[in-house]
Amino acid sequence: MKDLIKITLNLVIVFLFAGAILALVYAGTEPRIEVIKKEETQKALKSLIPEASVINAAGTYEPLEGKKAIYYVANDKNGKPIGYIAASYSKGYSSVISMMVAADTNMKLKGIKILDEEETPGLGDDVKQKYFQDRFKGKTLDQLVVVKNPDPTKIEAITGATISSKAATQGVRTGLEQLIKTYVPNSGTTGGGPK
Amino acid sequence: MSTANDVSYTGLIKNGIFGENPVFRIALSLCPAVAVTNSLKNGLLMGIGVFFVQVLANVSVSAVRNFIHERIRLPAYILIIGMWVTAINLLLEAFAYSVYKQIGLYLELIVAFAIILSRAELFASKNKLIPSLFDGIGMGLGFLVALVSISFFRELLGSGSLFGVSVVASKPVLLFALPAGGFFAVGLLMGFFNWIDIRFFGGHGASGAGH
Amino acid sequence: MFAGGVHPPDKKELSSSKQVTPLKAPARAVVLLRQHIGAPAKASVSIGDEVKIGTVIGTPEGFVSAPVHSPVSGKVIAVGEFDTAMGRPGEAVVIENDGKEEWIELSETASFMELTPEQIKEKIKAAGIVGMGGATFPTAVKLSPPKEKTVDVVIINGAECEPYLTADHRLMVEKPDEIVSGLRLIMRALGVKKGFVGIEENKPDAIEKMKEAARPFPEVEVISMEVKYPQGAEKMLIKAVTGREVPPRALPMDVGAVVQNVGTTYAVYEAVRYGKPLVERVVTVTGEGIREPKNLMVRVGTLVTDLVNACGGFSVEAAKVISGGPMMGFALGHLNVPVTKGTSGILVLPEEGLFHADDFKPCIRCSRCVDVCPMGLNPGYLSVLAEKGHFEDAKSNNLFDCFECGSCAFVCPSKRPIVQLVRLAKSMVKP
Amino acid sequence: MTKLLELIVAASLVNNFVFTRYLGLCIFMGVTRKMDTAVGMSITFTAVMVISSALSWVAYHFVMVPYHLEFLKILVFIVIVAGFVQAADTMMRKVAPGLYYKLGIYLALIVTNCIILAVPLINADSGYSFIESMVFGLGSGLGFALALIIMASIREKLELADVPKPFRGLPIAFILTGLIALAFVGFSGLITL
Amino acid sequence: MAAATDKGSRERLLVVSVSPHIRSDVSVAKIMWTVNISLLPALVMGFYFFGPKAIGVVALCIVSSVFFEKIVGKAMGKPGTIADGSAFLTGLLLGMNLPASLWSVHPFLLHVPILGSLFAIVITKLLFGGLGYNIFNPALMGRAFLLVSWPRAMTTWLAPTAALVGLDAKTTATPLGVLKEEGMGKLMEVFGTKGSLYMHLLIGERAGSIGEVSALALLIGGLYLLYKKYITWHVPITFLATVGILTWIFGGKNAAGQLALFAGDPVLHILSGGLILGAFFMATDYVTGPQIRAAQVLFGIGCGLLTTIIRLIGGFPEGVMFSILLMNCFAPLMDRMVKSKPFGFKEARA
Repeated sequence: MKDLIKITLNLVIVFLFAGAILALVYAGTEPRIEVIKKEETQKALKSLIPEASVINAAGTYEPLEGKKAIYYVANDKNGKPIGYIAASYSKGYSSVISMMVAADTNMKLKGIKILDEEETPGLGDDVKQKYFQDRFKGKTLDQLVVVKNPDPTKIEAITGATISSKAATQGVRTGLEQLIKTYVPNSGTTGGGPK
Repeated sequence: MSTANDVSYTGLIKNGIFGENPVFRIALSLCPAVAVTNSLKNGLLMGIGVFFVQVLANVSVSAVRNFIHERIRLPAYILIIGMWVTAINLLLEAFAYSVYKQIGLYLELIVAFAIILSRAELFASKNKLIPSLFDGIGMGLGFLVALVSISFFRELLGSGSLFGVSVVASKPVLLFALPAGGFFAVGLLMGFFNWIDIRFFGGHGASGAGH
Repeated sequence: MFAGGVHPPDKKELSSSKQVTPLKAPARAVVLLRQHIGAPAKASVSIGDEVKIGTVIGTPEGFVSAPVHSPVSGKVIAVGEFDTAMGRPGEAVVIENDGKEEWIELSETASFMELTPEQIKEKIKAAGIVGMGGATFPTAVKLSPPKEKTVDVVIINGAECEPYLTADHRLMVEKPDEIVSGLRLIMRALGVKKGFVGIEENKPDAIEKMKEAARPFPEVEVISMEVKYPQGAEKMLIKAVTGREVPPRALPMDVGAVVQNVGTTYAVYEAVRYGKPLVERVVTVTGEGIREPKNLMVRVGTLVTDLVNACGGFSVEAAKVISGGPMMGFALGHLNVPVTKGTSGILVLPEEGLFHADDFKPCIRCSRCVDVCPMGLNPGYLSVLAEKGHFEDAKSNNLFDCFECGSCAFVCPSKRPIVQLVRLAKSMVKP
Repeated sequence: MTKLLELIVAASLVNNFVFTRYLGLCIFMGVTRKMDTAVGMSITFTAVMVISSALSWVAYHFVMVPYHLEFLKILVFIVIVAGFVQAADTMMRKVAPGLYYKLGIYLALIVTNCIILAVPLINADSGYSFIESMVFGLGSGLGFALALIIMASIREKLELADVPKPFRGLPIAFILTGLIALAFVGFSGLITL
Repeated sequence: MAAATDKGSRERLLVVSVSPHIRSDVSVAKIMWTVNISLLPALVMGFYFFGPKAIGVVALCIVSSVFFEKIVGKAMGKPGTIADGSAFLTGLLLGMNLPASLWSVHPFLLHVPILGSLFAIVITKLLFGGLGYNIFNPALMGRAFLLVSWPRAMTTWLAPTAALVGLDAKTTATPLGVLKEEGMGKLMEVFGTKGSLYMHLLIGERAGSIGEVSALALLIGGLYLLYKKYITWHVPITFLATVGILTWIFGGKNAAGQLALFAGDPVLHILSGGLILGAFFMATDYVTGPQIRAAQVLFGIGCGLLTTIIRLIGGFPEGVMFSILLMNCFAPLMDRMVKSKPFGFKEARA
């Protein structure tokens, strides 16, 4: 009985001691973690539309079943929208590719940024490379078609990684379609185009 | 292993790095050796994380060793280790977010590393504060050295770079940057150390035993 | 038909057409006291004793044993250790031949077919008959199964599946009636109504002669069998003739069968009818290394060197002399070893084409040995286990079902000494 | 239903814990020297994984999320696993001593195993539902069992091989695991979750 | 093993050894060289279609394999294993499993075949104890290693030119690659009719690894090995049949791209990729497959199943290599589970 009390007391003290230290650390780091997470996102957004002065979340949608994503509006100093950004996801070859898609007010792509992927090293993970992301610049929704040979009006696939290229492009399409749906009036018919 | 009142502090550290190197010699906590060593940066930070957890765990276990009841020894130690792991996790998340994102899961799993609990149980619970501190430093450094040497090898061969800076123009052997490559790197390095041990020191290849 | 088996070149043409000729009795006979499985016989003569042909010189010790008789008439000059074909020395009685060729008194039984089973067995036992195919199990013991086992068929083993050997073949061609009578005596001794003679198809003349001799006796049937080694192994023969499979570690009598060798059957006939003890047998002397291959009727105790000389000596430098067949026989270290009741052949192989077993390679798991093993084992795996010292594992992989027929080693592309490794393993663990 | 099936295949083959997530290696290297221990470990492990997934899910979604205590998940999960293993140990000893005699020794090893902790952590991060969590635990357990059994059978065969001396034991086991992992690359791209 | 007798008292020196005293004339070297020879027709067709580059790649593999076997084998105290032809065979098979495009100076890729040989011979084979002890097929492991390490170079296929000179060649996709990424329609577009497609696959005028393109030449070699009894039907036939049946059932798609049962093209799947090469020459590898025939049937079915899964729903257009390697993992387990049945075993149970 005496043992039991001692054991309980022991554990309680260890718990309290551990809890106290953790609470301290948590209190010290938590705000910073929040800030850092926000900064990460802001940094990514800013890199897509550097001339914007404010980029604000405008709503959420589901690019993939069960995956929520946010879309943003970028405003200039005067509060006039100069572009839109949508976070998007797509199923790649071996992972879910997460990305951000930026478009100007005419719904021409300003650029994309692949944030996360675990595609085949040396092949599919080239979607992260600048040369591939640059292929999206200035494209419209109709031009988001993956082809195998160089073509300035289409998206040229990464050599040997057609699946990942197509997946990334699909993610971009989803994001862009969402932006069009939200920000272009009477856009019900423009969503077509080959998949 | 064991009580080491008569062993010098430098001896304890040496023991951790060479004699009972946690990865190459006593073969505990192998998962991170494979999992996070594809780049020097990851390997180094993981090593540092383990180093701190090991030192802090050793010190705190040693500090409370006379207070904890025999029957709840292990749960209490696990709690202590879990606490330090959580703390280190939070700190890394706050100050090295990009690395945390890459090796987060493995950082969290430090709590289940056999090496830390086994040092706490075998050494710190029986020794005074200062020797425990040095044992922790030794073991932590041993782990750090192992992770850094493996990740050096892997990043150089797999990505042709060191700390992310290109050293060779292309990727020499991409395999080493991949999961499977970690197994080869560890296996080949272990075999190489055994060979040195057998060839030059007349040993028997200690990691042959395994755990 | 059993699964597996191999087809080594049979080389029987060297001696298969050679009539059995008697070899002159040796000037000095070395008679081993252990010519059978079981306890060795005990010498019942001492130096200086006069003996005749057929005099008992060794008396059986225990149930599984057999007496040994003098093959010559003359004087005992030594009792002691002598080299044997197996390599180890064994106790022997050495008799100097006086050349008189005097037999002990023999009494012929005219109505030998009317003898009771007990009388037949008694005569067989007294004659010292053992299995002459090589296993040398005392025949009288084999004919006395325990009461709970019912034996319903007797099979005479005329397969002679070992390459080169033709002793049984010639005996069947030359003494078919005697063999059939011997079979009928064995059936009578066991109270069995059905007898078979199993002969491989490559001996058509023997099949024909035996069929002719068996025609008057409906209870005797001659069966021709596919040619493949080891067709003459007891279990394989029983399967081929009756379709019954002897379970692992069981005896033929567990499936109601008794198997006897052709030579044994002939000896049984001679013993029961004429009271003749077993003092001589047919030995095939053959191989590419002998000048003139022959089938000889040889007295037990004759030295191999005499046999070789009787066949014109070596034609080329001999590299290997084997007692028995090439698949299961024993390589002799030298020629001064005596013929025993179990010596079916002396095989002389020249250096050319001879395989030296010292440079074998690791098992490449090609499964050839698995395919040929008549016992359905995995000999290659057994050999690897034995090589690495995992004897208990070998045992649990049915090590003791192996009867060392050598089919696996014959086909092994890595030339592994599988039989040798199996023997090693067998010696390291208890069955 | 398809989703659950995919989850099992993904957890056991495509993202096999040992061959593509490199977890549980100490146990993996330790218990695969003999087939019997590998089988015993597989059974124990799979059972513990499924049940601790369920328990952790309940704790995570009914206690930690509502009170914003997610940062304590490491501590809570390890306490849950350790507590459950201790309880299982005691119960097995009383209820099924035969089974305890066979599998009990593996229970002790489980607490300090990273896989057993990784499953609830991954469940929490991926936001799986209760059923999905259990299925993920099951798939992970099956995958680990598969890895253990394959490895044990190969290592038994390796016992008979002429491995060069410096590589005997762990080094060759690591290289072997690497080779198996290379073969498991074949499963990549089969299912993307 | 051979022991001389004591010479003193005897005039002759006879060899004493354990039975049997005669051996068949099959040897490891004979088997290996026969397999090497039976690969010749396919190799010649590969050279014919891909020209000097193909010769260079295969030669590089063979020379480096033999070299590593010799050098590293010597360092490990296992000399004298060159003559048995197994290292040569590993090099040859590896070379035949590589694209001819690896013979390239800009970008420099000549080290790729050499490193493949190093991985195959040293890591996969010698570290495990050498011939007879390796767990995985060395040539295939070498190729898997190259595929993950140089994914792009390993999937750059030369178009068959049937020109024996000239070093520049166009690159194109393999038939299975086209099928996977663009579907049956595109394949028909390229080859015209089914008959023409099959003809190209049989003769070998298609993109692919050097040694895998000519199904006909490979079949000739495979049937020769069957005839010589160096391989048995158990693995290759079940392997081919499983792929054929499964692709026939599950390989078809209707116009809307939906799965249509029993509408696949088994002939296409059997003739294309490395299936015939793998089924006859690599899945039949003695060392890395199970020993008992019944287990070999399971092994063949397993290979076929995995190949089909990878081809139809996996990430790679071709699954033969991975399926064989995966089944290699299972071979020791199969050896354990499926034991040979001793003579008379049935009765023993009863």
